[in-house]
Amino acid sequence: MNSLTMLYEGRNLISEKPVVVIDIGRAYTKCGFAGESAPRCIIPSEFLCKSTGASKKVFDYETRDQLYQNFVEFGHILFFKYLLVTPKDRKVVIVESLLNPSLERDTLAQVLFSYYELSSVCMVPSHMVSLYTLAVPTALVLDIGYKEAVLIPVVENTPVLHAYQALALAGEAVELNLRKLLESQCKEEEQFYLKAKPLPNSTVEDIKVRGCFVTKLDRAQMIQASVKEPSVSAPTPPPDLPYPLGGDRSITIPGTSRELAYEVLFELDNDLMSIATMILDAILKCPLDTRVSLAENILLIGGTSMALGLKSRLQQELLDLLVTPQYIKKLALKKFCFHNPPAKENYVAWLGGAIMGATNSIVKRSVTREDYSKVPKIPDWADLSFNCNDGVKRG
Amino acid sequence: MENSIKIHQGAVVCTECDLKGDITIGKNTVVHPKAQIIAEAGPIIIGENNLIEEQAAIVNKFPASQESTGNATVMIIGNNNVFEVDCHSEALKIGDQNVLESKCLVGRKVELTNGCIVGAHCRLVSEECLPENTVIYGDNCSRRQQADRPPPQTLQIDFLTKVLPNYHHLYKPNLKD
Amino acid sequence: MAFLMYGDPKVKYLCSCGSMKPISRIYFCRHCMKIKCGFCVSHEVDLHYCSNCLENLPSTEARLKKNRCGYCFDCPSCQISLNTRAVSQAVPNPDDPSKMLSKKSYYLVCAFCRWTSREASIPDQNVANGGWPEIDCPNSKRVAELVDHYQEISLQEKDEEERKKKYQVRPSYFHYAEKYGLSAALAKKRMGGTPQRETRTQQSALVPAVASEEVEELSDSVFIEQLELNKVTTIKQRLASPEIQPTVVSQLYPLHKSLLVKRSLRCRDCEHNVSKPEFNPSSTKFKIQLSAFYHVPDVKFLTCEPVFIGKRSELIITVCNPTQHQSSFKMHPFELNLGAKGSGDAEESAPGLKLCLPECARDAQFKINGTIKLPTTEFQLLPRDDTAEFDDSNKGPTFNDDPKVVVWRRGNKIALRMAVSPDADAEGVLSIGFVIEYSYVNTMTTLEKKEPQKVKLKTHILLRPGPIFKSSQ
Amino acid sequence: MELENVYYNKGDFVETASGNKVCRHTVLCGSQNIILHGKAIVQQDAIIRGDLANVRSGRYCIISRGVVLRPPFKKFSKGVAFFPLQIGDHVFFGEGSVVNAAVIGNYVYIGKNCIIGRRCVLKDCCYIADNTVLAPETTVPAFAHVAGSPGAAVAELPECTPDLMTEFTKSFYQHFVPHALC
Repeated sequence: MNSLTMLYEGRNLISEKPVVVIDIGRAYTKCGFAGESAPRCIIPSEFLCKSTGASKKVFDYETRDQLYQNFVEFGHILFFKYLLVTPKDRKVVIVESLLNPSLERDTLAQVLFSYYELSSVCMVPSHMVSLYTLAVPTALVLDIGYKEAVLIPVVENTPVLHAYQALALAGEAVELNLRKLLESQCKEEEQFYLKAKPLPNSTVEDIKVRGCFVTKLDRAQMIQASVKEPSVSAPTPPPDLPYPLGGDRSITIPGTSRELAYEVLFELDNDLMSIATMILDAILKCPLDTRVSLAENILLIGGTSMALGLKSRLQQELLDLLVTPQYIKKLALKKFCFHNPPAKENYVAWLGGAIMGATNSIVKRSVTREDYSKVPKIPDWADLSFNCNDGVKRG
Repeated sequence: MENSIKIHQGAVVCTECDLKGDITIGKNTVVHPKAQIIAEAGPIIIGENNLIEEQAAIVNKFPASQESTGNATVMIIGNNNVFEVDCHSEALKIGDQNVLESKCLVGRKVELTNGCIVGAHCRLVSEECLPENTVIYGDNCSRRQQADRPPPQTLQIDFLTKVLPNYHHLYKPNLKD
Repeated sequence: MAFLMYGDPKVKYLCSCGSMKPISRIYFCRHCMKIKCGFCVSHEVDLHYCSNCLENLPSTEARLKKNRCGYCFDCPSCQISLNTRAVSQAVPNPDDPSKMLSKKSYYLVCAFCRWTSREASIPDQNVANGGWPEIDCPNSKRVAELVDHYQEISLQEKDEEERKKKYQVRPSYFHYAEKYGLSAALAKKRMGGTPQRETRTQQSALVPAVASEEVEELSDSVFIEQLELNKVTTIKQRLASPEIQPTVVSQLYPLHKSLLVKRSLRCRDCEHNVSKPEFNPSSTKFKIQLSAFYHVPDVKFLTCEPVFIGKRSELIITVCNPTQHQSSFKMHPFELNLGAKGSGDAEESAPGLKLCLPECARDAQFKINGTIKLPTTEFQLLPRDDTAEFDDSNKGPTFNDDPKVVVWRRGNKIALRMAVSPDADAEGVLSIGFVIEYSYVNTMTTLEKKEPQKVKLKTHILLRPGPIFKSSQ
Repeated sequence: MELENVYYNKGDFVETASGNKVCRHTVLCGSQNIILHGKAIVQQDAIIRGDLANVRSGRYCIISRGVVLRPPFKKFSKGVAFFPLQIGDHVFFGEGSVVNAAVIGNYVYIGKNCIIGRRCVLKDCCYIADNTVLAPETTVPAFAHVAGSPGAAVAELPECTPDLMTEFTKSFYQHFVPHALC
């Protein structure tokens, strides 16, 4: 904590109870206080289930009651283990995806108001609020999280909802792909072992994070070509990685698996969709006069976008796709520029919420407990354009 | 099996421990009561300044596949190693300045070089040679490389050498330098 | 042995919210005379303390220090407390360079994974506690600027709205001026802009972020160099310091230890505390603590014969009076509509209708799959007597108990024999229940009631004696 | 759950005037330095290293099979020493645990196969789950439930823990009885 931070953040602290900012992701939850430059914690969105003794994911539910329980249990962890504040009569900002099922947001609101007795809840859409970290009015926001990649262009602080793109191309898809690669590319006896005893998810995640990277476009193309035509030789794969599995044995992660794990995000599958086409397709759906500024204001958020080499690969892919028949006539773009928000990608949306939460505008945008007791509803995205318009207009 | 226990001058070996087979214990090594050193599949040679605590087991035994038929394999343990309470080691080669923490298990196919630490409760039975200064710790046997080796326990050994004879019967050293 | 802290899985009490809990985890609110549990009471942070040095911090200080201890650190590698280790070095004496002085210096070391502050290239310190260099959050300045910028905007908006409102409500500006006196500022405001606003606009000369075409290329070295797994941080290590998220082990930096809290618990119906800790974090005493363990008869499972369908088995339970007053109890059959009642509460509490609602029945989806033959008589229980341990005389009143029902009595405890039998279609674990009606002396004095009140209370208890076997072969 | 009787062979145990029941098949080194304050049970194969430094335990301490109580070692700038190991009342040590602590408070439960590192301080009312490894010099605060390797607090204990532990250790002592004569 340097003195400057203390000074700035101190101001917010002294004035009143700091606003709590929570972004519950599918894999990781970011939570902290408004006005601060980073969340207090980034923790797995899971809790220890008392009846089974195993850890349970927050979004692992069948009925609304179960989800309610999950949110209550997880809330205890957030408030009493990390934030260390009494939730009662506190304001909270919830950063959520626009595509969040209403069952989930309603249940969360119910837990926050009736169980935790918060004084007000402000639900902000993650894509919109991420722009608070940049102070620009227009950007193309692509959130590559765990379950899916969601893209929403924001033009003059208004989300262009009809241009949204969502694909299940995110962390989970990479892990599944990595699992498949390991089961087919490892040494034979290791393949046998992996099939008999599948690696726990945490191990696959660890291999992904520590051992894998997003390769360059030219190499990826060479590899693809070599698969189709045996005459083309594939580039020399990166070195293999010996990886100990506990103390019992170790496996060797083949270099090819390390290189190809993330390819699932870029491969044009049957629908010809990848995270790069998502961007171009979204731009195509936006008004002509906004296209250049969107292409020159790309903001990547979400944990998976932190993968080594992802940004540069995405840029290469975009430029490469521009000259394909699919886009060459439709898009007259020359360059793609990426933003560097003052945060790590995995908490950009949280930071947006934290900046917004430190201003007076949350008072206006929040639902108070009184409101909620009269109408037990949180405005849904039908009202969203209205919601957003007056909040951030002058950004 | 004939017992042949060779103890160098300066070693402190309590009689209340379990020694079987052909064992050589080096200078200034301390063996606490209730420690086990079993040389079943071949001799065990333990170097200098080692600390072997109660319930620690150092076992040179035949692999399960070749029940007592294989050739004798010598187990060699270097200097300044610490075997903490209730650890179990079958490693045939242990270098210097390693620490085997409480209740760890080190298999026969593991080789400890120098300065390695096998953490409490860790189970290491794969076939590998740990690089120098490896630390294995925690529930999942996480690994890291440390900058310094664990310091030798010379002072503790000196202290024990003075104190243990007051309370325990000791084997008489039978080897001079 | 987890039953010790988490209660016997075979005996559960029904909380007023519909949860089934072991007796150690429920509370008895003496004002509502109801059973409450951790789920249905309101939790409040009572005090912050450091789990390593056990110092407690006032809440304002805890807030300023971001809920972290100023002196204790966690290992960035394995997240447990770091220890301070001293080393003495010989340094030349400044007065007499021919002599050497011993100088102590300190560094942090993890006793578990052996990480040291030297690995982070942090110089050793001359004092044992504190003085460790702090790591700056690289973005805090920019974030502070952004916060200021948006705060400006929201204030401007607020001003504007208020102005609009004023104009709407009071078309005559002078009406306003009459009330407050027309000042230069207000006059200016009428002209179009407020003086504050002007200065504000100047202040918020925030440079919007500019996206860049240059992005970091993947280094070619990843294709050639052998990756050393031990040098790459794990995701847990990265997320432990959210603002830095180091990717290589050499960037790991000691983390100020997170504080812990002690909570006080409050009944949501009457707002009285059911638990409030003492100020000292290591104290095991409480200012207020109304564990049901001290108020509600403690039913324990003793033995049960194996349970077979179509057969009666003998079940023995013990009932213990934990209070300082003599008590009597009687057992009644389980009210079967209870499960329905639990979920009924949940529906009644449809979202938002009540601000503090009894929560949906949690584990109340239990099923009774057997019958229990309860004794019909009322039993007397002696008060708890802590001196009994030292008293071997074994005197005390005798009770005229039916030996078929009462197996034994010891002090304030009685063992009862009962017959249980599963339903014909039951499977899994036998689950039976009963209601215990007991007399309770409430020593709480209120304005109206000065004398201790003797009342009759009912508590639902669920027993799960064991698995059901199909036939008795 | 009421505890069931645990039977032992009368010949295997020595009962002292203060009610300590100590198995003959244990290793009590430096027994003059070991003080059990009454109603303690020391079961088979336990090792108490009184030779290294004093070991004192309070009333109703239950030391299960194969437990090692070992005063902790500390290196100073000038020399070395083993510290006394101090244990409070109503403490339970589960089978096979290795205890190198400096201080263990009252009402502490230590599960099976735990390792309590050198110079740990366990405050009153804490619960160490089976197979926990506490790193050296760890402090465990009151009412913490610690589990894992390295041991970390996973839950809080109920407020009535002192009474639960008292009841448990007393009841364990009462149910620890010799085999009926036969």
